[in-house]
Amino acid sequence: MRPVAAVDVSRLPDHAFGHRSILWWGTLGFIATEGMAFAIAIAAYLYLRTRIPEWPPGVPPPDLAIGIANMAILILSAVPNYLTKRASEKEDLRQVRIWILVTLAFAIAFLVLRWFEFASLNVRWDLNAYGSIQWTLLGLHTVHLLTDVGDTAVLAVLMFTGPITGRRFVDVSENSFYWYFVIASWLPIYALIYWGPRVL
Amino acid sequence: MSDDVLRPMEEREAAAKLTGAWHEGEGILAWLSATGHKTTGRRFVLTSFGFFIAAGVLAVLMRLQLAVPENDLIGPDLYNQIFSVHGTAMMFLFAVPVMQGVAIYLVPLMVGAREIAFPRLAAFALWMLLFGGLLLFVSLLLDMGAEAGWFAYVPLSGPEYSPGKRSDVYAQTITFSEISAIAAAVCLITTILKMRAPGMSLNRMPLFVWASLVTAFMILFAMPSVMMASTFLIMDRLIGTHFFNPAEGGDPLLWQHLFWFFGHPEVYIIFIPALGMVSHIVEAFARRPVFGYVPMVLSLAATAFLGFGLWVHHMFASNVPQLGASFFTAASMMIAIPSGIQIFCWLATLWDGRLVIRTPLLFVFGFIFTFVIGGMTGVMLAAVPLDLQVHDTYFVVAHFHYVLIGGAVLPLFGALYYWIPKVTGRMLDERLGQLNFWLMAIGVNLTFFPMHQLGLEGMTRRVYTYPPEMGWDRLNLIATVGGVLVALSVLLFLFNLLRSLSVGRLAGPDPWGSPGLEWATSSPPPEFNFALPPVVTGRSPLWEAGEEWPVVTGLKLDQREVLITSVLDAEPDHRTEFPEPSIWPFLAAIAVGLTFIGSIFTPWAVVAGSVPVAITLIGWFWPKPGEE
Amino acid sequence: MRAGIFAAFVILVGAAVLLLVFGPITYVREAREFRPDPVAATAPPEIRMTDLQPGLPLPGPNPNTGGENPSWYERNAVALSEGQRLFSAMNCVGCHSHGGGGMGPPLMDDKWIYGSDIKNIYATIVEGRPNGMPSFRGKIPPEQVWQIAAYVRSMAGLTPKQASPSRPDHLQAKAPEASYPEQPPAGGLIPPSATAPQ
Amino acid sequence: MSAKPRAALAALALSLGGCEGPQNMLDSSGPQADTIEGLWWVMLTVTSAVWFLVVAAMLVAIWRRRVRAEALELSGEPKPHRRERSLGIAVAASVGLTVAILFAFTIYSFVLERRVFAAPPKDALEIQVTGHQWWWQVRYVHKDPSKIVETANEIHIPVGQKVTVRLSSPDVIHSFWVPNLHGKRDLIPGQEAIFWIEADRPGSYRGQCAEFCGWQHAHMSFWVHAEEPEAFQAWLEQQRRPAPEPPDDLTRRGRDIFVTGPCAMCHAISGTTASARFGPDLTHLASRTTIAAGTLPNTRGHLAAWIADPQSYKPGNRMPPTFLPPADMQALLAYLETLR
Repeated sequence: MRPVAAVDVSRLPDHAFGHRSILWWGTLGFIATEGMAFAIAIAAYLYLRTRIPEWPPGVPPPDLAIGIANMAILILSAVPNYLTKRASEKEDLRQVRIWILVTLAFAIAFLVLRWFEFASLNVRWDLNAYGSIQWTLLGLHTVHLLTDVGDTAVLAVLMFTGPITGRRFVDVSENSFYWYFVIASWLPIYALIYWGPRVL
Repeated sequence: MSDDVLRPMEEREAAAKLTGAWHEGEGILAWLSATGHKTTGRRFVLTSFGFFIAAGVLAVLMRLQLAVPENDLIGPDLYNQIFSVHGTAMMFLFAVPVMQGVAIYLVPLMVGAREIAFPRLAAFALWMLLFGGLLLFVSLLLDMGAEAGWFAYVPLSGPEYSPGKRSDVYAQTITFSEISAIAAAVCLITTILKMRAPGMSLNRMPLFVWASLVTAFMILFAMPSVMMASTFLIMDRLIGTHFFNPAEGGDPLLWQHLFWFFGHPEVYIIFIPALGMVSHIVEAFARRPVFGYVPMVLSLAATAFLGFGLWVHHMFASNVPQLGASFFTAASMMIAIPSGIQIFCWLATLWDGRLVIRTPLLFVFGFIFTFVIGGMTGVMLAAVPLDLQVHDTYFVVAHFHYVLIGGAVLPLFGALYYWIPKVTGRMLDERLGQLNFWLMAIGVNLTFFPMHQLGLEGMTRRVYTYPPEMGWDRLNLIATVGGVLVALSVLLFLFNLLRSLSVGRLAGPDPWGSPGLEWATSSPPPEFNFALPPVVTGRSPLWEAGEEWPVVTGLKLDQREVLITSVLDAEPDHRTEFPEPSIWPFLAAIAVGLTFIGSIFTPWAVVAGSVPVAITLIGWFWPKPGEE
Repeated sequence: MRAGIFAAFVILVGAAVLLLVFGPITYVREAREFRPDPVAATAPPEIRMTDLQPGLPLPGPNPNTGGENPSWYERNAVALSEGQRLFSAMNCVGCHSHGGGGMGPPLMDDKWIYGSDIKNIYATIVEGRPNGMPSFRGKIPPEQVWQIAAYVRSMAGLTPKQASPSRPDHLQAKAPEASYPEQPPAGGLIPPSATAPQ
Repeated sequence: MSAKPRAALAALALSLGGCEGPQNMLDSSGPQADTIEGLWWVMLTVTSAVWFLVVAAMLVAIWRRRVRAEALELSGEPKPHRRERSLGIAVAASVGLTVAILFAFTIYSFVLERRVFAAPPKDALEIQVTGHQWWWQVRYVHKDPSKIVETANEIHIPVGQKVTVRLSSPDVIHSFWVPNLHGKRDLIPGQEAIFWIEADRPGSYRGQCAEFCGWQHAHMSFWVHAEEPEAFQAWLEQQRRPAPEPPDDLTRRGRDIFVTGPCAMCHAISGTTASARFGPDLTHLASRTTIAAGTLPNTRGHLAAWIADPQSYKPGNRMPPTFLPPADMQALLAYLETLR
């Protein structure tokens, strides 16, 4: 068998965005598995709900104010996140620098309010199973939040220090993709934590 | 086309340049930093094989204890630790990772790629596996081995009935191994979907690659369940949550649902890659492509889907509603259909092939012989009434060892005999291999066949001894003899392997005349896999190749550049540069590992550990200085 | 290959070091001693308020079992867990509740009327005390009294945290104010159960 | 190729031997176990036939198609696809047969399931069984509290009557299983499981905990004695009586040792001040055939050994050793033997 040059790839680009990039697929893989973890936690919540006649059992439901405020912040953060993603895909460094900082500011504000959200649950994790699952749901989302805030912060630093390459823009774009997941996963969890005790 | 023919000179020059770009280096630091998929895959298999041997020693100890009634060789406390660690290690530290290790090694070769996607993540997965396994086994030596079974039902594994740290060790071992499995699964999925050789559309993918893809997806969706369960467990034990405390609104059955929602797919996660291996062995030694490629692939996918709908059949004896039980009976019966389809397709392949009987094919014969017994008893267990009799007896022990050893370990050994020449460049001894096969096949059947009868006669599982008047002693003694034979066969394999490393016949690139791309490169393959990455035009490239062997050109040779292709048809899409070897995955694994181990003792470890974890992860992703 | 052998060697040495370093702690914490030392169990040791000893010194404590070395019970997770179980089974709960006190004094705090040493608690259980504490001499075997005494100490946080029991599988005894925190708990994710076992 | 089938045949031959015994699902003694045993034999026959066919097809293929050659010599040879169509038909037919068999099994299983798990009759005799680490508390429910019978590790049932069993556990999960009568049912903390059993012939059937429950899971068995209804009623009446007054000085001394010593901290004997519920009720201890949840026969010698050193028979069980002077031990044993 003689090797024959059949496909010449030298003219192909050296990075690509969205589902063409392997980073997107890797991110999607983790989103799938973490989304499954959220789904399992939600299923556990609903299961425990069936085991306890009164919900919430003997404690007031969570206070709504901080939760709603924080929800608003998180949903609003989708805007700078979108702009960051768009700028990164245009490889517009100036725009990326601006919007990634704005997104980061939103994320940090959310994280700060998150601390008070734990207090507004009105229950401790070691009081009963209701308290346990409330804290776990909130904690689980917070862990994802923390990792993505860390990731965003590192990328923001890199956007200022360089080195700036096409692949770095792919990183920013995929980080924004993950932030959408953080937002989307919060919606059902928010509903369960704050409205579950009132409605279910 | 004639001017596109590459001269041998070009290939050699390319190889020389690629070696410079892909070499992993020497020395301890380079050794710890290595991220190449062949290094990682080899270490994955060796690590999990080490745990296999350790867990196998525990199995022999159990068989010795049970050889005679009222034996006082091992007391109940140690016995409980032994069987728990045996099960935990075999499932989490051997069966899943060994299959993933083989996939990490072979899949990039089979799809004609230079490297696995996210090689550093794969290396991280390896270290997590190693540290998790060491945690379990060192803990056993420290008298804190898992003690509530690999299934760790609460409340027995909970804070009140499992004092000390034994069940925390179990929970964190799971966390280690799950993170490892998920990380490896992400690498494999991305490699398979985005890094196939040009022309290898999905319908030309080798069956082992399909099996690995299906398995990796199952891992992504099954493992979170047990991770949540073990997190609930360790929180119950450590910070006093009430997930499983019925007095405060929790429920022990929640654990069972979460555990088996993972635990049943787990069986298929172990078994599906083995089916892929069988297809390759059958194809090579029957000298024809596997009959029914499309039904085979669909069967793998169907098994994966159905695998998620069976979990309650482990819980028929608990308080599940009857209608639910009936649904799960139907699903459990149905899953036998895709397995049946594959068995029939292999039989058809054998029926029409020209059988060159070598050790790997013998293991496939052994697989069909034993696995079908396990499948048949599996069908019996799907029937609720019968399940209620034999559930949690030695009948079930027999069943799942037939499925797991027959369905996964025998094919695995066949695969090792088949692919080790590719890895080491040397052949294993054929005569020792055949002896190995017979010892193992006879040993396995001698060990586990009598257990069916023991179960029918009322011997329950997880007992450390049994009274002499029950009449279970004779069959137990037979099983023990069989267990010793299996142990001997594994020793024989190790001897064969070590022997071949020095005196084994040189294998050459394609010792079996196989069709796959992994045989199109030297044995062992160079660090960059292919000097000239192949282009694929069919399902059996080496069998279909004519005079010309189409290859990819235009990838940079002085960088770690790989080709990314499209998901469905594997059309070239873009090139990307892969990262250098790095010490950071190792350091990150140490940081994460210390955090997890610390969290067994204090929840503050999570807070304290987040700092080194963050540092190592930033180090991992920080661009190298020279990058522009 | 050579590096692999080296790695295996490092792992073995590491495991050996871990065994040597942590073995002495874990072997005591995790041990399941099913048969108490017959000597210790038949003859409960004399309750002593001092280590001073006329004449020959007492025989040294056996580090591997309880009996003559009561601190063993405080470091053994199983003994503490058994103590927790017996505390309910022997109806200590009837007067002391789950440590919070009731008809009898609370046991979770740091006030000790008759001394906090495990030997004092042993004596309290065996001898009884004025104002209601009955004597359990001859009713609860010494082994189990030691276990209960160790558990009583664990309720006040006087035993090693790693060996002390966590929450049991029944209704929780808790201070009502714990149910409605106004602030996030100061200890972050640490519940009181981890710092001051109930 | 001959060694493996021979080993399997030998094992099969062995397996045909053991269809009898007090704890054997193939020695069914009740309608439910009978039904399940029937299902077993049907499934065994069909699945064995399938297995033989598969292995036979494999062996024939090996015998017909094997070639003596180095694999490498054949590499790259054109692959004949001449019989794809007939192979396809054969595979499709096999799959069709498989589907048919599985469908039949599923339906059959549904039907039997309904029969075996029909709700128990409302007026059936009701027994509460509570699993403890590692013994079984048995209570015969009655509207009149004075007629409630409490015993341990031994269940008497009348032949030919459905008996409702209510299962619960205060500690960990256990599983109630008497293979000669019925399949198993888990005892789950925080829940109550209800099912029924029936024996259709008198006999003694052994049951055992079937869910791993800790150190002495292996020694957590019990006996079900199925008796003719009259014998059962007589037994029940006997069990309803409080313990007899000790007839002589020795047994009176034994009783005093029991109620003032450590025994009474855990055990109850109705008619005395001993009323603890932590261990098995001993009111009619002497009427039982075994002690320690089926671990030892109920003889004076074993009882003495068990009281003095229970941890060497069931390491980890909840009973502490009791050290009594020999004379006290004799008195205690004499008393316990009066508890008929």
